[in-house]
Amino acid sequence: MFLNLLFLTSALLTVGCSVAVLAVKNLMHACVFLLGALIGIAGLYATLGADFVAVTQIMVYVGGVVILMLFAVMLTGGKDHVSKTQKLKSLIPAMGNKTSYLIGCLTALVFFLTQGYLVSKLLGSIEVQKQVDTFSPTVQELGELLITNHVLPFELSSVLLLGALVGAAIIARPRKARPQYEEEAEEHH
Amino acid sequence: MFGLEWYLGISLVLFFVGIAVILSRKNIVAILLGVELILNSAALNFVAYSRFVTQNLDGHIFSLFIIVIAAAEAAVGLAIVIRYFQINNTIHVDEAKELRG
Amino acid sequence: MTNTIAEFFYQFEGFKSLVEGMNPVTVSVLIIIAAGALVTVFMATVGGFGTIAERKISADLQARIGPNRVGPYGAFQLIADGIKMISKEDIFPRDADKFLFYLAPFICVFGVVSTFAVFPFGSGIALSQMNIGVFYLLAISSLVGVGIFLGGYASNSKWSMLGGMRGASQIISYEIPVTLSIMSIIVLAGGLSFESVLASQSGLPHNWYIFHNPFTFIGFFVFFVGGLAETNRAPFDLPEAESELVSGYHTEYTGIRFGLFALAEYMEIFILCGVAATLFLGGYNLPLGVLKGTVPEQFLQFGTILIKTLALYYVVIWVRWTFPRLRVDQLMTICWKYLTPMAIFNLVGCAVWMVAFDGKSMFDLFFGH
Amino acid sequence: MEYTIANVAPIFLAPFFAFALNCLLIKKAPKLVDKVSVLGILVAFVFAIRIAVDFTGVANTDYYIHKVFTWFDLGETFKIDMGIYIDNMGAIMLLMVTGVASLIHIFSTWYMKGDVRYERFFLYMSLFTSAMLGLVLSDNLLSVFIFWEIMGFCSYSLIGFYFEKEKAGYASIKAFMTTRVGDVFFLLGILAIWHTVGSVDFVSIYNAVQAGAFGTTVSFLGMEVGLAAFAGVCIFLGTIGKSAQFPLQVWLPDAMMGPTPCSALIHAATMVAAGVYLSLRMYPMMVAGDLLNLIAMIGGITAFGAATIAMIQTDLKAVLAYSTISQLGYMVLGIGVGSYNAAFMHLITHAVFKACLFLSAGSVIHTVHTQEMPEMGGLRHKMKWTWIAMWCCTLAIAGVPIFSGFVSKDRILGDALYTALHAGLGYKYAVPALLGFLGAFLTPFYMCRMMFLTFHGKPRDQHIYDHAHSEHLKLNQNVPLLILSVFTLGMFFSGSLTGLGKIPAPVVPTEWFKTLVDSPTNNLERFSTYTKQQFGSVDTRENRVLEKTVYDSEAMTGYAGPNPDNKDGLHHAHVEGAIASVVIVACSIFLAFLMYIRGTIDPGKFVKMFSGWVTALKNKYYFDEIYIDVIIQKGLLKFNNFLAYVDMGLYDRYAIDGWEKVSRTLYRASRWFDDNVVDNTVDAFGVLAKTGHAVLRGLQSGLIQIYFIVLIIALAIMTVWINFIV
Repeated sequence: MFLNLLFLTSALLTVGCSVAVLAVKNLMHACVFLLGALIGIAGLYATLGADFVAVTQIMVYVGGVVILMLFAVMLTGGKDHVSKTQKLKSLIPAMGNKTSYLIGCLTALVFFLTQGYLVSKLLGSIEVQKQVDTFSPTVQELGELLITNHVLPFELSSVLLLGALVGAAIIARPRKARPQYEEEAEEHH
Repeated sequence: MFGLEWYLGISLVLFFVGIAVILSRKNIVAILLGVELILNSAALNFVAYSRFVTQNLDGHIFSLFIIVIAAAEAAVGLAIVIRYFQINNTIHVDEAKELRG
Repeated sequence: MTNTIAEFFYQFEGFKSLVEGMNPVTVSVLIIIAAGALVTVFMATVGGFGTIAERKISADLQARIGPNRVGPYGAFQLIADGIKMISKEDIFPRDADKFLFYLAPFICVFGVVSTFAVFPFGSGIALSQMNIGVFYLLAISSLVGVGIFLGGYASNSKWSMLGGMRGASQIISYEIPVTLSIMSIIVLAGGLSFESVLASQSGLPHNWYIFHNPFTFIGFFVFFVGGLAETNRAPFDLPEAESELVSGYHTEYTGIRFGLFALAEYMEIFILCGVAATLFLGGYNLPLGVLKGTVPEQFLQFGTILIKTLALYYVVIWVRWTFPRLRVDQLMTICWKYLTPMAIFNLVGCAVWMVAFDGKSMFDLFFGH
Repeated sequence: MEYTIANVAPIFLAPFFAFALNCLLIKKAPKLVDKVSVLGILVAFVFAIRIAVDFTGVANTDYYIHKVFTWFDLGETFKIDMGIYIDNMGAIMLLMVTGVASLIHIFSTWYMKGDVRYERFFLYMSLFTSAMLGLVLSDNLLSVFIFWEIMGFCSYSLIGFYFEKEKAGYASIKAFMTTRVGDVFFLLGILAIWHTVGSVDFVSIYNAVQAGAFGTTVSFLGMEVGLAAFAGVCIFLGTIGKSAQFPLQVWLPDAMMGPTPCSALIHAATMVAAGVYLSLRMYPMMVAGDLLNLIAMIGGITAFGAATIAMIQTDLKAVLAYSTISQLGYMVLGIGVGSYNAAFMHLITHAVFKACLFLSAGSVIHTVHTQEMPEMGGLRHKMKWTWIAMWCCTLAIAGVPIFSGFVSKDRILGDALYTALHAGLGYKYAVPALLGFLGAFLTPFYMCRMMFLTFHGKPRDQHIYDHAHSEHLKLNQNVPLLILSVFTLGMFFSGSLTGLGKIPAPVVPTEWFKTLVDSPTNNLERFSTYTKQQFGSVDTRENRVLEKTVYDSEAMTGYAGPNPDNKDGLHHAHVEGAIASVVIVACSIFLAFLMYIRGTIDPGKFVKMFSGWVTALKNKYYFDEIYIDVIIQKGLLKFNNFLAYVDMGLYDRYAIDGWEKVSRTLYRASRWFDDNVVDNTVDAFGVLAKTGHAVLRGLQSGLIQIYFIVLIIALAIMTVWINFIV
């Protein structure tokens, strides 16, 4: 029972917040709604018995990614700029007026229905456990899997994280002065 | 009570919301938000299938890797965004076309 | 013996029949509401006493008397403060982001209060016994950073903005040494739950993890200093540095919203001290296994953990009124150049110790068989 | 005692690491260099003592250590082993080298104090000593050759140590080039042995000699030459170069340009000893090649010739240099007459007293700041300790009974006399014996002359005498001299007080030297039982009990030639030889006494009497002139010019220039090909890329969302395809 309650609240939180991310204009608010959606997904993980994944989700997204995004939004002004040369409008129908929105929505609907059909077909073709009630701690088994079957992606992801760390530090580092030759080139123009 | 199809439905909604965010927003940070949503929908799928179909923990492992990759992507992506903003004073995606063919 | 508070009550016959007669949905909702109420009341009390303790102890350290009007020795000052805060006008800055401005204090409080779901006050006195309790506590407490940042941003004030940025970056940075220090304990304990950490710390203080090996001894101080920074306490209280930023991220807040921020801070300090006591100082364990398996033992355990936590709480306040505040660059230097390498060293050292000495503590090695 | 690599290798490695460490220290911490060097050699000395005590302590057994490791391995046919080989001779040699070198190092800290290149001197000394120790430890000719060449380099550096002096520079080049002549032949000999035996380690060579592998002959320049004779001559030529024997002795006197301690090291303990040591190691080869008469001849000529030149020298160090050549001649003579262990004993005794002599000379030179004997005189009042030490050594080298020189040299002379008179070999050996005895007459004379001129009489240059400091007992000046002079007593080597074997000395067992050091030819079969073992932690020392447990002097001929059984003759020869040499020495010393102390006989009278000869002596028998004017100017230079003509006139003009014309033509052809064919092809690719780019660039809009839309449309098409069509 408690699980069902948790599922319902989490699902509502997830869907509602994710739609809000799309709907709201203010980017800062969108980030906060994303936070809500991510917490909801963590709740969904919890209902699936994925305790470690759920807490990792909160740890990484709440403690790291969302704060980074908030920072980025704040540092870049947080506004959706109006493009000076709106080329997309002429290229893609979904980007401009009401008719184009309508066409875009219809395409999306077709796509959505196709996907739904695919999912339902898939569900019919595989054997699905209807009710799985027992939960078991996953941490130890996850740890063993990470250093046995999945050790290569595990090590690769450590390399990836190191690269991301160094890369982010280098990219975002404030540079003191522009190189001499650039200034000289500007003087020529 | 709530089976696999519920989770797949939520995941599908997340996926399309993510695509819509990417398509409709002009701000690079907002596009990154959409990417996060899409990644999470995939991760949710993995865990759901792991719970209801395969009954092992491989799906959890993939979710963990998706989270790791999302974190790395966010760090580098936002660093690039901030740097780009410092140089061009905008993060409008349509303005970023210096490498246009 | 029970594991959680709900089970504790469940062993009484009347409660059991009452619960079994009700709709499961109703029971679930009631349990959630009851647990929330319990935690909120307890935490509010802790936070309130935190403020009064801070004022009394600082007064003592500065040879003053401190609050002494309300109640005996000013002990009811917290009630007066609470009433004052609730009854004050809730001012909202004109250009603020209203949605975020309202949301921020709640996120903060939510982050702190959620940690109490797993905190063990005794062998049966915990809301839940999650098998990844320590990890959960670490994860959920990082919500406080979001709350602080949003509060600072939403106020649309330069001081608040700076305070919020400082707070968020400080919390993100200091999470690393703190997490690494905790991980070294996890390595020794072999589990992510509080129970597994506490299981091997029973008995006299020589079993505590702080005395387990030299690395954990250093690790305790790394954890404690990092925790001070994470809770924005002096000497790391840059987000609310009153000499530079008026009052930091909650400059624009008034009334109960300000009160919520303050409450969150004091509760977080309490949790920090509690976690330090649990991970390093033996937690609720009673020496020599007295009264094992009885209800009085649970109350004694509750007293034990409370005494340890409050002792550390006193140290935190003592530190605040003793040390001057750091500069921002010094703050980052301490985190990245000292605490993080030390924490990594401790982690590696603990892992090596685990392999080399089969996880035995120093006392076991010297005096054991 | 267990032998592992850990307790043998430090003998070589300690000085070598001292050298390596000093290379690093010389710029950063120059004050440590001398200490590191001395420490290194002392460590080696301690290890050498350990080995020597173990080897010589048990008199009736013969140990050896033979351990190898594979240096490099190029398949079955070409595999080179390196290793160590220590037998009794090697153990004694190690003890001598490390002991003498330690004392020389200690002395150097006094002698070289304040020198401009003080640190560099110790650098070279360490490398030099380690090379010598490596040579002694080597188990094969190839590693001997390697260390041999390292020593050649070090001697070059040490002789030219004061390279500001033009003469020192020339002397170093001369020493290097002269020894190089011998080295070339040495290498040739190694190759000949390799060709025959397939291995160059000593034990294999001994086995091959015993198995008669050298019986074959090879055609060399149209002559049929015995292989053993060829290899033996080549290796002996190496000895001639290194040990300064008769045709190639010219470098050694010039080598006195180096600092005196380095002269002591080169001329006493290490380099010149290495030559003789090599000949001793290869003794069975010499016997198999029937070379002993040649060796004896060269030894005799060197011993006598050098002694004559030494008589008229006025330079203190020059006298010692010629005496070194002369004594080396005696050692070679000893090898030539089959007196194997006497030659080795003379090598050891000579190393001790010659090192002492050179160090004493260094002490004198450092005190009076001149090397010319006519400017000295009467120094015994100022340099008491040096005087005592030097007299001990002089008596030793002169062959006075009780002292060590008598023990060793007298045996060589006795054997020479025996081969000349009693061995029934005709008069082939008469000339070397005669020259040996003549040299024995001259040796005490020139040595005593040197002593009388330096220390006795009145000071001839009062100014120099007054400025010389009085000598006090100093740990790094005269204590090494006194230690060395103690070991000039014969009893340490023969075990009897007089050296004649009648009165046994305390402590030292009688005739231990003869018992332990035994000619390989005496029992060649025993080497077939020697085994190589890889380096490891196990004790690989073999304990081989000698068949003759007590030394039998009658069997000691060491000579594998015909009729070695004439025991009476041998005995008689030794007694006669001993008596003759004692008389000769007495006469010689008395003559010197009369000439230079009493002045009864005027040396000038002799100079006048033999004026032509004296001129020849002053010009060192015109060897330098012959080499430079005749061999180099007339022979090598002409040949050189001819080769230059072939190279420049013929080869350059026709082959190189002709090829240049051919390649010029080829170049023109290929340039045409390059310009027309290749370039156009490359351009065509460029045009292709340009065209393709014009088409493809349209897709690169730079608008992320368009990319994404394309992506989504593709995904939709794919989904539809999979669901409804497939």
